[in-house]
Amino acid sequence: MNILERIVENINYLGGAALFLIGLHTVVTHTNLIKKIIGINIMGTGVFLFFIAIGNIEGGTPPIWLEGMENPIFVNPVPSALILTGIVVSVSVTVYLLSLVIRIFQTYGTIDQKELAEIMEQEVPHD
Amino acid sequence: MQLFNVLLVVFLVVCAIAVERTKDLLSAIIIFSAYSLMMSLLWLILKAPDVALTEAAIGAGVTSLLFFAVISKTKRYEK
Amino acid sequence: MKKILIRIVFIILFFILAGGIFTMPTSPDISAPSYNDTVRHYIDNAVEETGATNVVAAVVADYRAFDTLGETVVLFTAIVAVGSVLRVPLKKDEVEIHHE
Amino acid sequence: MISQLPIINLVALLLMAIMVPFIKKISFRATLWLGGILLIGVLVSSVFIFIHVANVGDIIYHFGDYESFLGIEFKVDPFASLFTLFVGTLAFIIYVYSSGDKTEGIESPEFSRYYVLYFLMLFAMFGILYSNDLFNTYVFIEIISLTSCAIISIKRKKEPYPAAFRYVLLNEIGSLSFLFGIAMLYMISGHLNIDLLANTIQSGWTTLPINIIFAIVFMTVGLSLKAAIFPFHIWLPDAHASAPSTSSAILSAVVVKIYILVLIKLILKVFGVELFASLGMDTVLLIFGGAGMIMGSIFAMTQKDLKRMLGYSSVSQIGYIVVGLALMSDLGLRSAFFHIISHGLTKAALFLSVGIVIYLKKSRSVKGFEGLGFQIPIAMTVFGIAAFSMIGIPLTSGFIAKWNLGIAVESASQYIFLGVIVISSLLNAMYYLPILFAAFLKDNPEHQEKVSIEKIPAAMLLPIVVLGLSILLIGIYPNLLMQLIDLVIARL
Amino acid sequence: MNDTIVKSITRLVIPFVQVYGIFIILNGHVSPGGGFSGGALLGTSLILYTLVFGAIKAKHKFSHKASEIAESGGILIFVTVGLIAIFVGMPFLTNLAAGFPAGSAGAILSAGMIPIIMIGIGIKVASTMITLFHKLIEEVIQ
Repeated sequence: MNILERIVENINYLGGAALFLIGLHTVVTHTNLIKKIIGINIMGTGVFLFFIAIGNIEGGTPPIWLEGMENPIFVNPVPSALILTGIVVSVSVTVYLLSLVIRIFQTYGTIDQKELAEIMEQEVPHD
Repeated sequence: MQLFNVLLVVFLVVCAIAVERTKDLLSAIIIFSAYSLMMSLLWLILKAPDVALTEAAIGAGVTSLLFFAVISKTKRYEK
Repeated sequence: MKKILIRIVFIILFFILAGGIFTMPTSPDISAPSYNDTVRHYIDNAVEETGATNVVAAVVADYRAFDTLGETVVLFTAIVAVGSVLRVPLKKDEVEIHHE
Repeated sequence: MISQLPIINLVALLLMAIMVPFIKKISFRATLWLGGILLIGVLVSSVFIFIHVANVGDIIYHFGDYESFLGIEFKVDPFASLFTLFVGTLAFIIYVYSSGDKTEGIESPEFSRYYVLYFLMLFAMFGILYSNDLFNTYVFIEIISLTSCAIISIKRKKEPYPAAFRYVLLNEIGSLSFLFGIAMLYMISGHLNIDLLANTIQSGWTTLPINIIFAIVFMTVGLSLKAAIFPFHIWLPDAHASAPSTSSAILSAVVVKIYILVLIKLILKVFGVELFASLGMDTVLLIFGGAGMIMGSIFAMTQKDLKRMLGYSSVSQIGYIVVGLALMSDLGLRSAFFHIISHGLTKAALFLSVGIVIYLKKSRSVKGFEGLGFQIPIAMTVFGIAAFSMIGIPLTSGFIAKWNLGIAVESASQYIFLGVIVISSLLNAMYYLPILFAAFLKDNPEHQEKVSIEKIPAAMLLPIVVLGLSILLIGIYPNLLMQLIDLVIARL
Repeated sequence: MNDTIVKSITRLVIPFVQVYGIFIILNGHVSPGGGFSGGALLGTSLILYTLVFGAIKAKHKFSHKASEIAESGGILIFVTVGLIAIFVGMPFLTNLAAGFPAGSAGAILSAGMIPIIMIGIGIKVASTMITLFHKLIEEVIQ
């Protein structure tokens, strides 16, 4: 089979995997804390895209019964249900991380991981 | 429809890379907001309207507002 | 140098994942292994068993309602956690904002 | 009726968490008493559940009265009920301690929040052990990771914020990897129920191996990140050192173990031992565990902060558990289970007795223990017993755990790990013994002049005495616990 | 922000957004949507109000006490619905078998406990979003 066709066929899965890795790359390489949080969000959407793509069906319809439907082909409703939960969870984690960023900025005066490490090394623990 | 799907995924990947490379956090978040909106469009194409609605309201709306709120209290530029 | 190395590692990881994806059962039709009896049961019987015509809502709020309860608990946790971080005002001497 | 007990426990914990802010407005003392009574109730019902499960059979609980392939299912087997008992007991002991300890950085308006988070965390831990559904497990994992980070950052000092940030970040990467693994498994089976999934995996291994390999790798890495298995342990010392002492105790004694238990559940129930071993993952875990045993101890020796030292010591002890698990034999599993419980008791005793030292001296330095054995004899005796247990001196539970691991290693003919165990124990002795010598043998004239010792609340002393006694009890009569563990393994 | 145009347009828009959010919540079991998206929309409308009219006025409208009650209330609705099933003698969170009225499929008043749960989720999500936003923009320095 033609490789291009394969790619087009699996484009959602490939996209999901790529977004997961791009997000992970952002988290690993960037030192800015807010960038790291965005990276986590991108990772999350990558996984969600992968999940939703599993449920998709060529020529299917969204799983909602309407009047006058006869033997419709529905897409898989389970991934949608799971991802609804997943999105809300990822928002909660994001907000908690953001609140920590605010506090880190107020107490240390920086949101850069490298500078943070330097400041923390200079300060002798005083308790 | 298949072509549109491919274009959307490519757009998403480009957006994600752009977010990573932008030094200005404000622009990065605006791009991320657009990314979320495109993601919800993609989910509409994949026949998951419930998820698309939620993502449009939460991912593109609330999350970016929260990011803006935090940026207004911290720094705008990445070193 | 280090950055390029990390990037190469990620690109290799992507190719491994992509290679795996090509051998996965990804065809988007009803012969996919994930489209099994459970899904068929949901689609055929959701309206009788739960009364909801939106099957996703039936799954979210009835078949897998306990997940949704867990998710509302996550939201509650987020509020308590954010409150515990941001609620108590800082004293003046604990703050050191460096304005440039 | 008994089949409804697990869910009633969960709902009671959840309702308690929700109601704390409202009851607190009436009287905070009433909240504490109510929480304590509730925890006792949960413990008693856990005992009943365990007796029922051991004698009659597993409790299978279907939510919404749907069959297991449709809805969410709880499966309360001896494994789940024994470890809920363990979690509940330790949580109750630490709860009693926390009601007396009001110094370590948490300010009084935050107390109600602390207990909300505490009960939510218990809710999630009970749920994770009972649950027989992968996605449900993921949701509970997220609750645990949020609450466990929040009880670190609740302290009003500067240090916890960066530590908590890093902890959440790595936790979230771990959760998303776990979710990715679930996606892989869902793709080939369409089931989320663990039992049904296991059937499809065993049959699908020949036709669709790639999904299963990816799932194993992603899930193992994700859970290792959360459980601080050796190369992924970087967050642990910071997080555990900067947390309030009760939080450190619960994080180190229970939360980390929960992730290992999830990993054990995955390996034994979902993937199966043969499949996991045929990929060579057991060797990887074995190497990680052995490296963790040595490296954790070496790092611990260089620390000046006592709580950081205990954190690194946790890394090395997790190595013991991982080695026991990676042997993939009944003996190894037996030692891993025993070590989980023994280390839970020991680490809780250590962190709580160090909490008393901090309460008294407001200092966490490894130096400065001179003469403390005469100032706070009870706390330092418990510290001594727990330290002996960590080193593995006979008559303590730690000795039995290491002995069992030695037998398991020997029967699997991995003789090199016998050496690793001995070296690690010697290293442990090298950093615990100086503290004990300083506390009991050296005399500090400065301390003796200070006759008026700050009085330590009984609510703080009683828990650590109970912990110290139970370490000795298990060390002298290990069969009390071994019988239960054998039952668990026989029915797994 | 002291722009009359923005203020009057916001006043005009917010009721529509809120009505749409409530519509989505209530129609969750017959059409796309449900507690999550509807709740998020309600929360966004309140965030918009905060942005335009300032945090103090918004706090007045959605006070600390109200948010506290709404947060716990969302979960309480959920748990109560679940416990009803236990009192009937069925497992937790049983729907029609526990005696919730089925109604006629496709109508708004149907599907037993699903609309109630959706309302609970909606309240929870909306109050969470607005409370979190308020907490993040609050001045925390004394």
